[in-house]
Amino acid sequence: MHQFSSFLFLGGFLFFLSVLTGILPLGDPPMIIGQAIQNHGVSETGAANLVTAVVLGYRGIDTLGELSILFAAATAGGLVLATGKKKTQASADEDAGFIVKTAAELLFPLLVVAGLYIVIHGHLTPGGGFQGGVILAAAFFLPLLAKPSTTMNHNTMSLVEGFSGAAFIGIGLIGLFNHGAFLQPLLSKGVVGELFSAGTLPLLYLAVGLKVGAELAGLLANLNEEDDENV
Amino acid sequence: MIEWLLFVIVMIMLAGALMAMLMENLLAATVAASIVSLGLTVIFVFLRAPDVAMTEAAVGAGLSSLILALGLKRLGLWKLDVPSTAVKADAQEDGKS
Amino acid sequence: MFDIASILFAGATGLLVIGIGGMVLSEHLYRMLLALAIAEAGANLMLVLAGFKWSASAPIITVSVESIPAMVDPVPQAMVLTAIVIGVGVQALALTMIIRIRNAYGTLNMREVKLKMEQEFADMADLPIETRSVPARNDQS
Amino acid sequence: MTGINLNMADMVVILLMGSGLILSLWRFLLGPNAPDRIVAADTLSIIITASLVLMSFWFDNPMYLDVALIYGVLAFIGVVALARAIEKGQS
Repeated sequence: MHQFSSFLFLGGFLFFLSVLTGILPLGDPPMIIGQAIQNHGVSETGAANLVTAVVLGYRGIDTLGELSILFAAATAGGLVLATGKKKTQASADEDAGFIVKTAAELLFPLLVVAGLYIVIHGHLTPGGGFQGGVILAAAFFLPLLAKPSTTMNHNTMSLVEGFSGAAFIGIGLIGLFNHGAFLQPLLSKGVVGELFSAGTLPLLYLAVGLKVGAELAGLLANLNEEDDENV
Repeated sequence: MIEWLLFVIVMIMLAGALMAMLMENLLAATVAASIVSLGLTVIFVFLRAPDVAMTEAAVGAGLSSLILALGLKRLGLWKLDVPSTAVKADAQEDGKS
Repeated sequence: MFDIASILFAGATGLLVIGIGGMVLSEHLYRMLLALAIAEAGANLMLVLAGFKWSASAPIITVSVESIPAMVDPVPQAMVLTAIVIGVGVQALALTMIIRIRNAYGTLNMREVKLKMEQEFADMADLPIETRSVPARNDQS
Repeated sequence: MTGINLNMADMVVILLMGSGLILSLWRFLLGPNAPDRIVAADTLSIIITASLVLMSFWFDNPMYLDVALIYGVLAFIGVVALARAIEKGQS
């Protein structure tokens, strides 16, 4: 009975989707708000990347909500998963082979540089705080993957995370007190296409990148720990 | 001509999704789920969305499979279906499974 | 023979249906997590397709500010960027819950977990388990 | 219709790449055990990286090369994590 109702639901869902794809405006010119952003987005925010202009300029407070969702997930993971137990020599996995260890040592500086490049050029080229933050998290987790006996410094991680989150809200509050709106752009827009342009958007993306990187690296390190029981 | 390449990639995505649902071995199912985001990256690049493609490449191909692999290791579900020292012995068994 | 739009729409629809079907029909909690990831991928693809435009360029200014070429819609792309990042947060949170469930109950099958949970609640409330008003499922699977 | 003009060399490249994708998919679908499937997925991701670079060439836009860079690096890390999980399973 359960299976029958499931298949009935799936059939109805498929019908709904096939009707929906018939009326989706594929190939049409953009919607009215997309057209408005294309016409005025560059001159209003100063960012060459219009997706960055939407994410941080027009919908900055949504990005703050997104950051708080990630923070809640990482904090819950840390509360549930962290056992606080140091890995003994017997329970730890053995080190990886020569190839993975050498690749980890060689890739670490390259990954940090690539992540910072993606974060800082978020308003000029594709990329931004979230993507660069993921790369930074992977870079700081890679030594743990190659040598499981090393540990990660959780205090520094939470310090970086707290300071960058406070920086995001601080920039927003300065805009609120000076210009009357939360996350109102502060600095001059500069020349479109240069590195120091688009007002405060690069600073906001730098804060987002550091926060996401620290959170996700802490989450991965917590997942990598051993259980206390039944393993 | 380019639609044939997209057709092959969509087929790879659908096959990966089906295999992720149908395979017994959970490690292989995780790999199959990462194949879906692999095809999705190419389609996002074709749809002129380089930001979304980069997010999908970083999150879907890198971080998601990292999280799922570490979770599998911690759940104790990493068991391989076949011990790799006895691959030749169960070549006959594969027919019935 | 092939239209590119129909290929891509078929792919998005197939991913959504496979993912939601896997979530509804599966009994293993980890496989339900994988199905959630797949359904999310299909939904993201459909959202990006809604803002696509033939022979337009990416929404990034490269040449000059004065002559802006035809671009695809940047609003669905920003929404999908948010959705992907939140999706991995949800995935990590669900994985921690699964790990706790396995530590507490020792199994990952959905029905066994549900039976053990009801047993535990009944023990806590000092009720016999038959008096709880849960309708008995009589399917075989 | 797609805004991309292909010449003969591009078609040859598409043919080779598509056949490589199909062969890797074949091994992925048939592979008797999990390590075979992981190696097939790694091969798929390498071919996909090449196709990202090719699309950057078609669109005549070097911005798309960043996507290929990030994809190549992070797919390596994902495969290494899966391989470590297998290592733990065997010891």
